[in-house]
Amino acid sequence: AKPVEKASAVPAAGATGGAGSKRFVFITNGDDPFWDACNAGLVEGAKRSDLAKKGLRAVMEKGNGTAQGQIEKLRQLASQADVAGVAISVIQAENAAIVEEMKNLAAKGVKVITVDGDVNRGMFRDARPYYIGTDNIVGGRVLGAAAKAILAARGKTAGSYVQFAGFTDNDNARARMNGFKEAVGEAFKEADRMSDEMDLARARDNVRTALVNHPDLVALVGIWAYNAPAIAEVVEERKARDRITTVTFDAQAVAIERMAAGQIDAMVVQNPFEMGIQTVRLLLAMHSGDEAAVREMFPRADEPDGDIYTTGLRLIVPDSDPLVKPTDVEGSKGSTEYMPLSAFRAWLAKYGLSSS
Amino acid sequence: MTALPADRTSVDAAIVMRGITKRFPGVVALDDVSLEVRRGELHAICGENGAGKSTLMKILSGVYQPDAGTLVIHGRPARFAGTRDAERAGVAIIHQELNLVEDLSVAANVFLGRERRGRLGFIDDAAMEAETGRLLEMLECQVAPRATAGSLRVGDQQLVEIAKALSLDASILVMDEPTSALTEAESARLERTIHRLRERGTTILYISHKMEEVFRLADRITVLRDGRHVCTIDRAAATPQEITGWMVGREIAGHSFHEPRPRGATLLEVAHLTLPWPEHPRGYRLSDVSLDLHAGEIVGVAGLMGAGRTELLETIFGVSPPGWTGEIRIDGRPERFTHPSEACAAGIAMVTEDRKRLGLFPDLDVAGNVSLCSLAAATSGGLLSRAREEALVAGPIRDTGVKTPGPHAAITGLSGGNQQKCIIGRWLLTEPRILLLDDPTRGIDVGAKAELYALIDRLCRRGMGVLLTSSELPELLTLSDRILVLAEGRLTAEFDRATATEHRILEAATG
Amino acid sequence: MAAFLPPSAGGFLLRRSEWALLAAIVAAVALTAVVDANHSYWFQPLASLRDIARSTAMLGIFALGAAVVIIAGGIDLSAGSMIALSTTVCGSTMLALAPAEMVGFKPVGGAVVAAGCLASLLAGFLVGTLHTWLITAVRLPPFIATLATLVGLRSLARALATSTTAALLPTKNSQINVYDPMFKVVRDNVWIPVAVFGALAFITWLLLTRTVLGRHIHALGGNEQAARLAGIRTDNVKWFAYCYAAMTAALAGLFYVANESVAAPANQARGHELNAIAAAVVGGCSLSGGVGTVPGTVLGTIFLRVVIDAVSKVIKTESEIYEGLIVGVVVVLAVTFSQVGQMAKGGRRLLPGALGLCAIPALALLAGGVVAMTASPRTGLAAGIAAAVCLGALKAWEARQAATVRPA
Amino acid sequence: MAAFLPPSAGGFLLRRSEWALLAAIVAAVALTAVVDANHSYWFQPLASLRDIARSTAMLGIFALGAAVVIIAGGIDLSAGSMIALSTTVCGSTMLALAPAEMVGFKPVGGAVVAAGCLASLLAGFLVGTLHTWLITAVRLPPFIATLATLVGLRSLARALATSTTAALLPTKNSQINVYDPMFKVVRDNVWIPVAVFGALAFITWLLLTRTVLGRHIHALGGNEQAARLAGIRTDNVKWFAYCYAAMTAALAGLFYVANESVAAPANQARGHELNAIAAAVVGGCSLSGGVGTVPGTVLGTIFLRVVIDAVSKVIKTESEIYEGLIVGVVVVLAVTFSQVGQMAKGGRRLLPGALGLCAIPALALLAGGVVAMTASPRTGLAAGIAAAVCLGALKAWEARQAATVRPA
Ligand SMILES: Nc1ncnc2c1ncn2[C@@H]1O[C@H](COP(=O)(O)OP(=O)(O)OP(=O)(O)O)[C@@H](O)[C@H]1O
Ligand SMILES: Nc1ncnc2c1ncn2[C@@H]1O[C@H](COP(=O)(O)OP(=O)(O)OP(=O)(O)O)[C@@H](O)[C@H]1O
Ligand SMILES: [Mg+2]
Ligand SMILES: [Mg+2]
Repeated sequence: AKPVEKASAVPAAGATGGAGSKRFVFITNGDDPFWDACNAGLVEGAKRSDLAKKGLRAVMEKGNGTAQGQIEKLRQLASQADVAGVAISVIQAENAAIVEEMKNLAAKGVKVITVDGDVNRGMFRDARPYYIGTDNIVGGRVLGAAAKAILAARGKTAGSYVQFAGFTDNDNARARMNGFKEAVGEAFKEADRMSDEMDLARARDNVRTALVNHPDLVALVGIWAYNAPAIAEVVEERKARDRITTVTFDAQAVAIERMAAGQIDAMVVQNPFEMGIQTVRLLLAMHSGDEAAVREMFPRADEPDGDIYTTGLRLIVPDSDPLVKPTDVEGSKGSTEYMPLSAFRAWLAKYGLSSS
Repeated sequence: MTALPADRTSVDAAIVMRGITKRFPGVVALDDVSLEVRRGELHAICGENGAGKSTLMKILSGVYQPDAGTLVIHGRPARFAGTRDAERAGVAIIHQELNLVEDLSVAANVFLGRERRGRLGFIDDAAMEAETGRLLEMLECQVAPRATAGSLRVGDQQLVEIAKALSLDASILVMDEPTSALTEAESARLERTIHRLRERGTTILYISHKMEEVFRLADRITVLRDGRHVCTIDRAAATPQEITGWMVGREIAGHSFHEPRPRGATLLEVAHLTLPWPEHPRGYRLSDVSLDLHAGEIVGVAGLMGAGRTELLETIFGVSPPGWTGEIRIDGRPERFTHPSEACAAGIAMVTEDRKRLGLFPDLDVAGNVSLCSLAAATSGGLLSRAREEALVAGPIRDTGVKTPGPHAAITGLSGGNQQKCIIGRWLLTEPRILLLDDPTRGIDVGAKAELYALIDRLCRRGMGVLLTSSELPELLTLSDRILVLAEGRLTAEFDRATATEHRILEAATG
Repeated sequence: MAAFLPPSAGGFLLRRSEWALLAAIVAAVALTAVVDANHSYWFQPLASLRDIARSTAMLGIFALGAAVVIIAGGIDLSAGSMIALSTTVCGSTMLALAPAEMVGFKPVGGAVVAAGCLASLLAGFLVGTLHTWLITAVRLPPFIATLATLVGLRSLARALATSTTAALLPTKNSQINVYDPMFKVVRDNVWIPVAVFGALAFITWLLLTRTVLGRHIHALGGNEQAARLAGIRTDNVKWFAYCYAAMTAALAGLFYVANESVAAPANQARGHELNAIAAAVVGGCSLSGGVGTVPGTVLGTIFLRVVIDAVSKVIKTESEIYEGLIVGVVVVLAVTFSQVGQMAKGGRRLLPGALGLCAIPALALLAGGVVAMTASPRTGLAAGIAAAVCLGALKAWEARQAATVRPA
Repeated sequence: MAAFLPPSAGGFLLRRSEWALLAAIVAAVALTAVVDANHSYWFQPLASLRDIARSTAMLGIFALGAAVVIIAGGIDLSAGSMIALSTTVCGSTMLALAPAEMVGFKPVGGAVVAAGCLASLLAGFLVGTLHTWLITAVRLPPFIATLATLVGLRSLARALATSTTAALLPTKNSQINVYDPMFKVVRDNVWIPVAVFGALAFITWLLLTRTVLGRHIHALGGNEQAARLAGIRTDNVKWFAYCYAAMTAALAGLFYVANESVAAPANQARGHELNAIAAAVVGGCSLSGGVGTVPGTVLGTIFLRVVIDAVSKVIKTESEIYEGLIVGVVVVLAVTFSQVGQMAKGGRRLLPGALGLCAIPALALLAGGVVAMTASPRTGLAAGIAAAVCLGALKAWEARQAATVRPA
């Protein structure tokens, strides 16, 4: 991956060399390692369907964690001639303004899709033709089921848990939390949902507070990528590993190490890398009006929920005697792949990724 | 102008300045000034506001660098990059305006920039406090070296500044209007100190607007006008009239205020006014003060620094905290102003002491400064109109004789005297019936003073009542119909024009 | 304003420095039009204009309030939080008055919208009053008082959002979506915020230059003690200034709601108060009070927004990373620029003594680093060295200047 | 300090206001121990102590720097961004020196760690120099200079992180993981940051109270003009102050890296500069310069952190929503408290005139709203009414006071 990575690693390619070439722009909701993996996917995708030859580039624009950020970004792109396609991870699923700007772009002939964070399909189905990503609620369910199994294996039948995220009302955060709550069952009480405004120091303080505040705590759930290391480290610091089950989303590099060190019991991992690749594939197909290629990705496009391309979830578990068995998560449907840590690492290494 | 020819340079010259020129944006503060000061003499420098006195001294003490000219100290050519160099060459200066760090102790201020180090290079407060104690003793000033400078009153602060300069025991000492904030008693103490210094052979440059002082102290007098050297002359060979003549470049009408002014109805009565002062042993700033003021009358309030003159005026004007007791009547109506605006509405105006801090608006132009208190008259249809404002301020600017390029010139460009006239003009626009003047001529040159006296007299004859404080007894004696004396916040005596003499007033003031 | 200007600063209609700012804006636009790979300013002037106009109006509305407070000798750090509070109050009020419609994404009707907007403005008034109370009665320094509200108001807004949604919606939510078509109209018609901004600017200009209150605001900022002794009710003038700031922020908040169709107190307008202050200062307001003009503030706002837009147009990838850097540099340059005149006159040295010596590597490193990251490491190195050499030369020259003044 | 104090402010070891602050801290802790449903302060004193100690140390380290700048009459808004830059510089340096180990989460060795830390401190020095240069040579107001770096440095840090990772790692990254055991040691041993904080506090105290430089810092802050005329090289004093602030921030940054095992410039320590300033001010530093002590600043920091911790302990769920509100109120109270004395004396009125009248609903609304949201609407309403009544009574009383002074 390296040489190509290099090429796009130098923004100058965008600043100057951009003349003539058109862009696929990927707008994220914020700045997080998750998107670095996705960016690697864009690069990989660009290489596979050698965009460069077609006079195209795929670039990533990181949002600032606010709706306004995405709105302004969309508007700026609307006034730039070299934008061929836009993929956006919508930060507020029910935000009408974002949807409108997406439509404006589409009206200008720019191909617009959502990735990872979709609009509220009930309300804004027509805001975009297709969505690439994973159903966060399913992810939540999978993690919930895993947690339930692990807790059972530890002989825990009751107790409370706390979920941590940057903003607890952010849509994919809420979906994951609700999914988890639903799957982990009534036996366990949700003591709190703590938000840290993406302040890492705050993320740790929240875990410390939770440990002190809720004596009957049995599990901590990391919803956003950076919550995983925060939880693992504080639990270790507090020597509470024996009574606390730690399950998290999104494998940051550090989180992977933590699991290797036996401090995280299970991780549900999306596949941002795949998202990146498929984003390029889809946008290219739409841009070049290649119906067949689109059909290939969305065979049931005319059916109600045929507009979703699932990049799949992985449930990562420790190599040595994992407490959660594949059978435990069968119940919670979805194309979830059960994967031991070592296998996952091998996969990362294959594409020179550090996180997913 | 009589620049000194090179050959006449006497060997015992402490300072020789040649062709000193200093420009500031917009003004030439000094224009080719040459000056020679003999070793051990007290050399007075006179000039109107803005003549360049302070600038020349600041160059001598390394605050400013001259644009042209040379400076020779004790026969050695000198070029000061900063005050440090000057101090090393033995030049110390007492600046015109106070330069104290109010949060620091007196001792810390005296040794600022030259702190004594003790063991391990740590600061040695004890030594500095002891040394400061000695210096203040020499100035006969009862202030604790540990007290914070900010808690002192103006006079003591000025004495601390003097102690600061003395602590250098420099061979050349510059005093820029050291007594402008001091009363007679304190000035007398300072003079004793000056004599002691001269016995030690210290060369002193002395700037003052107070002629009698200059003629009491100086050996030679140099006059500056508009940044130019006019002449240098032995005191014996000159008279105050000549000097002032050279300063202002014209003859000053020796205005006489002695034809009696018609005394009208009672405008202001103050009865048993007491102003508490909690955190102070004395307990009060003013105690049982009673006075009355009639139309067409000038009542002077004398007193040492800190006697409470400002407090008296401020209480009448509604500036003081509401805690005071007693009664204040305006036209017989009892009043209790809680804010100056109420006093203005009742036809009172107050020209504050400390022009810079309490009077001027540096960001507003001359017109803006003058019209500020009567803007309503400058509006048409609720909006300010430039034309109306100019028309409005034209009057007071003419009456008070402000010298300004135009109504929209920057106020900061005017000399101190003219700034003061603008402020008086501001209050005249409100057509007050009672005018409170708190030391209106502090730091103002004789020319401007004479004009202000004339103005005040005119106003009085128009039926205005004036309550005047001053740190200069001659001023009070010239202007006032009656003189009240405050000491330690109590009213100790009242004289009318016939019975008042400097001596009796001082006696009453020192209690 | 002209009435207050020292002649030197004067000029036709605008002050010198304001003309300079105008020139800088034009230059920035022209440069962008050329450098931008796909010359959007040239080929799609309208689209670009619309974006810049909208963002300028939205920032400018409360930048005017910031300017008034600054001229009155104060500072208001709470604008961003006030905006968040305003959006939330508006949203909550509408939710409380028409829950069904709000949930069902139906029009809520003019009355409800009006109520929401009025509630926001009222909140602005109350916050302004609170500030004045803290500053005049409790005697807190403005910086502290508004720092406290900067933290407090956002938290208040979040609490308000959660509790209203908890009470009125099936699920507790920390943001309130606003779909009413009226807001959509505002969102779609850029001229509305622009017109409001223009009107507000005119009113503020009239207020500051042509009314007694405006003159008192200048006096207060220039010398508070003297103002009080001149019989000006300084507390009331402050009251007006802080309410003006808070209410313009509240007004801006309404446009935020319209523009983002949501009240999201958690991070809406976070840190925008600094943009407003920067705009005012770039526009010539002095933080020590008494000095500042409305035209200047307006130009300052335009300048900031133009620069930000230009950055995103010129740097095609990850512009947001470099935005802050460039904005920072530009603000410094803009404020410096307005003084270059007297700098030259005053014979000041730009790299004095040891400080200058240490400043050289700092600046060179900065320049080199930025170039290295935007272009390539090699060019970066070159740029860094070049900068160091130039600064070194300047330093040497200044040193010689200083030396030659001394007599041989 | 004693030497500088008016006797009234004096006291044994600490000033009056500082004793009061200490009392407030004790009170807050005691109250929390009681009110907190599961009395964690009582049952797990060590755990709580460790948390508070850590967060206090991490804030205190750069709060001391902020205090020095404030006492010197300046302000530094860039601390948060400086911390982000420091973490990034440290991370990047280590990445550059030992890429393999960094990627492989292996120990990088003491030399590399030392290099990283030194690089950060150097960065701090350069930033401090830049600030001083902007303020003294370019003559920008400190607020503007550091506002520019507040935006600029974070962006610089992000650019640095992206470009180093792009150059040295297979994939470009927006943050740099730091996994060296040495940092882990620091993370696990709370006493290390606490010790560093303590040492730094002692040094700063010595510096400010017992050295000539400290005296000059006070003088500079108290009256710059006088300081310059006294021959103090004010520019150099400023240089020291701003470097001290920037380098303490850089030092704090190293502890951030250790504590979070990552350099994440995008939003690490965002806004923390305000906490530092608040701590200094609560501790008695005056923003107009010249006034302030180290003990005060330390107590102020502890107070802030204790309050924040207490909030999260008492309000069990969603405490973070109310934190800001409570912190804001507490800061106001703390700063007010230190003046209550002279307020009583000066015969000042707390609710003067019309302003007071309008302040009553504002305050009542605030009080009522907060209670309503934390407790129940009904209690909230009650609280609001109660507050309004109390304030009304106070207002009436004050009015009568003012009246009775008038002669009958
Ligand atoms: N720092 C400065 N910047 C600009 N102009 C100045 C400055 N200092 C003095 N001037 C101008 O230089 C001239 C001389 O000022 P200076 O203070 O020396 O007069 P002065 O003789 O001391 O007057 P006074 O008797 O009021 O002290 C005045 O016109 C003054 O406005
Ligand atoms: N800022 C202040 N802080 C403390 N005490 C003060 C202050 N100002 C005045 N005083 C005290 O109040 C009393 C009156 O002071 P003030 O200087 O007003 O007297 P004064 O007669 O007006 O002197 P002058 O008018 O010559 O300055 C003095 O005892 C003085 O020490
Ligand atoms: Mg002078
Ligand atoms: Mg007085």
